[in-house]
Amino acid sequence: MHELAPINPWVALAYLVAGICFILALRGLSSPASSRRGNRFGMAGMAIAVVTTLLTHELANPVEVLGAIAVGGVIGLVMARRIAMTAMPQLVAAFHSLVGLAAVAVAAAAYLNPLAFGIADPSGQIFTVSRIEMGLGIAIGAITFSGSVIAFLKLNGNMSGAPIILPLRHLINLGTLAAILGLIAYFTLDQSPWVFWTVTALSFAIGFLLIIPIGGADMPVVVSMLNSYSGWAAAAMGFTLGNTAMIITGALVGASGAILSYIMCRAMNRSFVSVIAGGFGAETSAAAGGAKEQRPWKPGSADDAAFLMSQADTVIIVPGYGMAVAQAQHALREMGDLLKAEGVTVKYAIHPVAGRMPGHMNVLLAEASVPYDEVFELEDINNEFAQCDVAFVIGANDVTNPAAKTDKTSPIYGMPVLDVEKAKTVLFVKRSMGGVGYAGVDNDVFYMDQTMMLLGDAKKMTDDIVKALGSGGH
Amino acid sequence: MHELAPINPWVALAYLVAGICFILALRGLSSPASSRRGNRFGMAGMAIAVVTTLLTHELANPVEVLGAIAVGGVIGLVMARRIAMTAMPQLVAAFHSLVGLAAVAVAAAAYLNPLAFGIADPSGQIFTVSRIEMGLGIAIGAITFSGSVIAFLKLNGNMSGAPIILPLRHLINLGTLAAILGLIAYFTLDQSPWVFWTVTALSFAIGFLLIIPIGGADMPVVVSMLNSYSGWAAAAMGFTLGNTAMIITGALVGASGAILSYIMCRAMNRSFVSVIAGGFGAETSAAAGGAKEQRPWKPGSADDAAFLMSQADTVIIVPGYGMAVAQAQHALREMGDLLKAEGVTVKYAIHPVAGRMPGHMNVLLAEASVPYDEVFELEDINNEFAQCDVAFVIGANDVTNPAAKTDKTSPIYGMPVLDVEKAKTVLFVKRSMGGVGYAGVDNDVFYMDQTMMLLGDAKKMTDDIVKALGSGGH
Amino acid sequence: MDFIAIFSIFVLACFVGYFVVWSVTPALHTPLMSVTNAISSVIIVGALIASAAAGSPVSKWLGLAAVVMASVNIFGGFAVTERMLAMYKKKER
Amino acid sequence: MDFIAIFSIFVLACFVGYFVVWSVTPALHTPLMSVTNAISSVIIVGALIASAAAGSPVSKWLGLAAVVMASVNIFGGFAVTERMLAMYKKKER
Ligand SMILES: NC(=O)c1ccc[n+]([C@@H]2O[C@H](COP(=O)([O-])OP(=O)(O)OC[C@H]3O[C@@H](n4cnc5c(N)ncnc54)[C@H](OP(=O)(O)O)[C@@H]3O)[C@@H](O)[C@H]2O)c1
Ligand SMILES: NC(=O)c1ccc[n+]([C@@H]2O[C@H](COP(=O)([O-])OP(=O)(O)OC[C@H]3O[C@@H](n4cnc5c(N)ncnc54)[C@H](OP(=O)(O)O)[C@@H]3O)[C@@H](O)[C@H]2O)c1
Repeated sequence: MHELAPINPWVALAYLVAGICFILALRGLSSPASSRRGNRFGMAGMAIAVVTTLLTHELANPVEVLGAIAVGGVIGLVMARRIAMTAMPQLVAAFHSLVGLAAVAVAAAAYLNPLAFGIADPSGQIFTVSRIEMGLGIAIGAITFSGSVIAFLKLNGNMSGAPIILPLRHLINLGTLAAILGLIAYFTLDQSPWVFWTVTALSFAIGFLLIIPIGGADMPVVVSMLNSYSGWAAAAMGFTLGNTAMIITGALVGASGAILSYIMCRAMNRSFVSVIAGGFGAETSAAAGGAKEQRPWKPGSADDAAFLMSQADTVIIVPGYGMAVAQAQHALREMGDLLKAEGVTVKYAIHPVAGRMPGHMNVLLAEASVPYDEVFELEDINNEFAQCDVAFVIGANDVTNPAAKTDKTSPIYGMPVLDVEKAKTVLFVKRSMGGVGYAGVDNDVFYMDQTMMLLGDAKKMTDDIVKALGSGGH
Repeated sequence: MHELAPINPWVALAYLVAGICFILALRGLSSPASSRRGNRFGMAGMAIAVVTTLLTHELANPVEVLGAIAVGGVIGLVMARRIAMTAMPQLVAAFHSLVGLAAVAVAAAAYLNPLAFGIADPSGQIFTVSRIEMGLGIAIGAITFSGSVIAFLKLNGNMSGAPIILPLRHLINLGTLAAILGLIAYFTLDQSPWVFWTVTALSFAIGFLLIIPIGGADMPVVVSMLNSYSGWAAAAMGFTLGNTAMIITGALVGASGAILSYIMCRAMNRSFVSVIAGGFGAETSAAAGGAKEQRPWKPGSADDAAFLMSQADTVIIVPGYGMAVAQAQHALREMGDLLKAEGVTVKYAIHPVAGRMPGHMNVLLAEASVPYDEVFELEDINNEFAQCDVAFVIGANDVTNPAAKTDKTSPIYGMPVLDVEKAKTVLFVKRSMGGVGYAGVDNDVFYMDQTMMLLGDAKKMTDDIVKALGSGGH
Repeated sequence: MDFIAIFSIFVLACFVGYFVVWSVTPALHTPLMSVTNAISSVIIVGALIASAAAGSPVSKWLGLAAVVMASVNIFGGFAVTERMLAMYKKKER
Repeated sequence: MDFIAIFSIFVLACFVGYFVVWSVTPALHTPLMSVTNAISSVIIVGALIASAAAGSPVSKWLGLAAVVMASVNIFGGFAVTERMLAMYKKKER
């Protein structure tokens, strides 16, 4: 085991401080009140890390480096300003692909010029530990890149969300993975270029292969998993450079992605392995469209809904993926304001995996200026449905499906759900009686006596309800 | 800044594993179900640390060393077996004094034989960093020792709990502290024995001086603070030895003590500084005994209490310091069992600082085999008092005092309290109408219409109620 | 720093990551994703080292490309997080 | 390990300590006090080094005394914690 070149302690201290800033950045997210301060800590940490690096390495050409930062910065700021909140899943996937590619570029640069990174002896022989770290770094980076590109294309609709299933894919994938690990092991003995570049190429390939068979709806879990990977890639580079900031960041990001994946899988009651094995979403259309749809159900209009809700004491609004698709959050807020003006108590109930991304509904409601103290999590509001007059379900389906509580054969059995069926009246906004949600299962609540189906686009329906409420025509 | 001698990586790894075991030990305490596994992790970690040290240092005389471990182990085991649960605060204080003294002995040994610790150059000049660490280690250790001895004597009743207030004490203390810090700084320039031993002597003295003016009732905060100190002393030695296990432990113990002190101070609504400044408990007797005691109150007997409770649907039991003093927990459990046998719902409500130690009531109830799922924390049960028939308050006072909610001039204003006054009937077990609790303030609940005072020793009164319930004479 | 020190730091950082992420409120999970994205661009440190170094021009250009990509993430990630967080408001009264 | 590495480990350990202690349920705060007491006796490592070393007899005896004291804590602390924890039981049904 080699000793790395002793590092100037002040520099190491600066990187440690940067790492602590990143910890505080995530810590700040424990409540909305402290979150912005947290984000500032994150920025400060990044500034410390960058400035420390710039000051301690003689820049061959400062203009180029600062120019590169400026170019990237402008692109990033423009993207951040332009992006619609509903497109956040795509944006995150796109950003991850860049982190992955950057990691690949850095690992390749380190391979080509190891002396600049202090990871080789003067003859250019790279240290054994560094070879492993570098190999892992480039492999994880490449997988992150190509996986995120596919995730982006599927989420953005540039590529069909349907899982693309190759024959023998598990065999091919396992073989490729084994080849990558084998070559990284061999790389410790032989640092020839062909080993390094083969690892890189295979890793790009496995990223594509792994993600292509996963259905579009499962992409959020994948994005989170890739987020985790990008963290481990940063940590691997941190080991190479003996850099505390990178190691701490890697561990934070790695943990964050892993925990979010876990939360999503648990709330969907699916195992992580089954998500990654792929194929989900292929059978769904078959599962839907059954005998059940023949059962009677009660249609309703925007006027009916406006009347019912304005007469209610308490209305609980349950938003879901459909609200995001239709961008109905602003109209919804308006509806809530009008109801509150008539003395109705309005609350929002958020299921942990409503939408397609953790916290998806919260950020959209926040965008529409719904105060966060009117927005409740499942555990905090679930026993209030029994007392409420109207549950207004908009674009949500799976997260309200009582089959999860009763039907052991249901694919969502065991996932916690919002008990909307206990409300005196349930209003359900969706476009059709078919075309059910993510899990592709029908929902008994549609056919209950106290349920009124408001068929139509979520945005349009809400606008109509707002009009009906505003005209006071009830 | 010197480089420490490079450590065998496997040894360093073993110490890291020991440190991780300690983290898992505390993590296990997040629920009673996992707590015993946690404690096993703690034991494993300690075994790893000890065995690693024994294997990597040639023992001059193994018999002596193993004998010393055996002697200490037997004493420890006997103490652990014999001690009454109500004497835990004293035991913890006694144990802390030993940790402090051990730290002093180790620091002194390191000073006398620095080469054995690898902290000096061959000429015997101790490294500068090590001098600071060693100075801090011996100072913190000595303060921990002498402070804990006083805390033990006060808690164990070998010394009056009354604060002993010296004139000019703040001046003397600050002067001594400044002298200690100044001498540690000077120690980096001159490693003569007089500097080292003067630091030691002054630190022993300041430990006594700091704790003597603090009243017996405030001792728990002090014990917790000294716990924190013993952690920092271990961490300082960890720096000296470059030992991860000691550093991790130091940080864990340091954080634990600090957080527990914080929790206690917050729940008492007092600042940490005011506790440490001392003098609390001197004025209390004056504050008590006022005009209020003249107000009418309703006395009751064990039979009355038995009758009332056996007729109730729900009884909430609120234990406090008096239950611990009287060792009434077993009788209380029996009473609860008899009531449950008659179909009464029995729950226990625990205030975070009921008793004289964090978690004091929980451990006593657990000792009496009360299942932990019948024991509720303040936030979880406080809104149930309004629906309950009888609140049975036994040896508690401050934690039920509604003045904390309403009376801005009360010394306990702002501390969260249990809303016993909302119960249909309140039964209050204590020995006298005077002799109020820790904070020395009277309690309006004594004089309310629905309150019945059961004056007498908690154990005796509960036994009588048990008899009355058992005889069915109601 | 020797390997075992770095490894110890890594292990402890994993514990910190585990605890700190569980302490994030579910309502802020979307900003969590974007801010972790931003901070994972600390890989820019490696990119800067590569772009600063003389010697291998390929390595330098790879470094510069990585600097651009990481900067997109840093500025984009923090800015979009800031934009999101600014939207979370308490009831005004 | 150099000083800065140790310092980094210490800082991260403080974060871990902060989080892990807050995650302890209040019902177990008394066992928390006794178990932290037990683990703080890891100072026995220093005591063993002192008692093992040849050279200074005073130092050796100080070390042996410290070994005795730390052992009291270790065995006593873990045993009393175990005794307490064994008392925490769920309702039997
Ligand atoms: N949040 C996450 O992190 C995450 C991650 C991965 C997976 N998931 C999964 O996603 C699901 C989320 O549940 P969910 O209840 O929010 O959604 P869902 O079950 O997918 O249901 C969405 C509903 O919205 C309706 N809809 C779609 N577009 C609409 C429009 N423009 N106007 C009106 N309605 C529209 C759909 O019916 P029509 O087609 O008839 O309109 C559908 O019933 C869960 O199964 C969860 O496990 C979530
Ligand atoms: N738990 C902690 O960590 C901690 C730490 C530091 C300080 N404290 C403080 O301690 C107080 C704890 O509140 P608390 O309500 O538990 O106790 P308390 O307010 O001190 O009251 C104890 C009551 O028990 C009665 N009592 C004493 N011996 C008795 C016996 N043998 N039989 C029956 N009754 C007896 C006393 O009245 P008689 O004399 O009339 O019998 C007194 O009213 C709080 O003020 C808290 O801030 C707690």
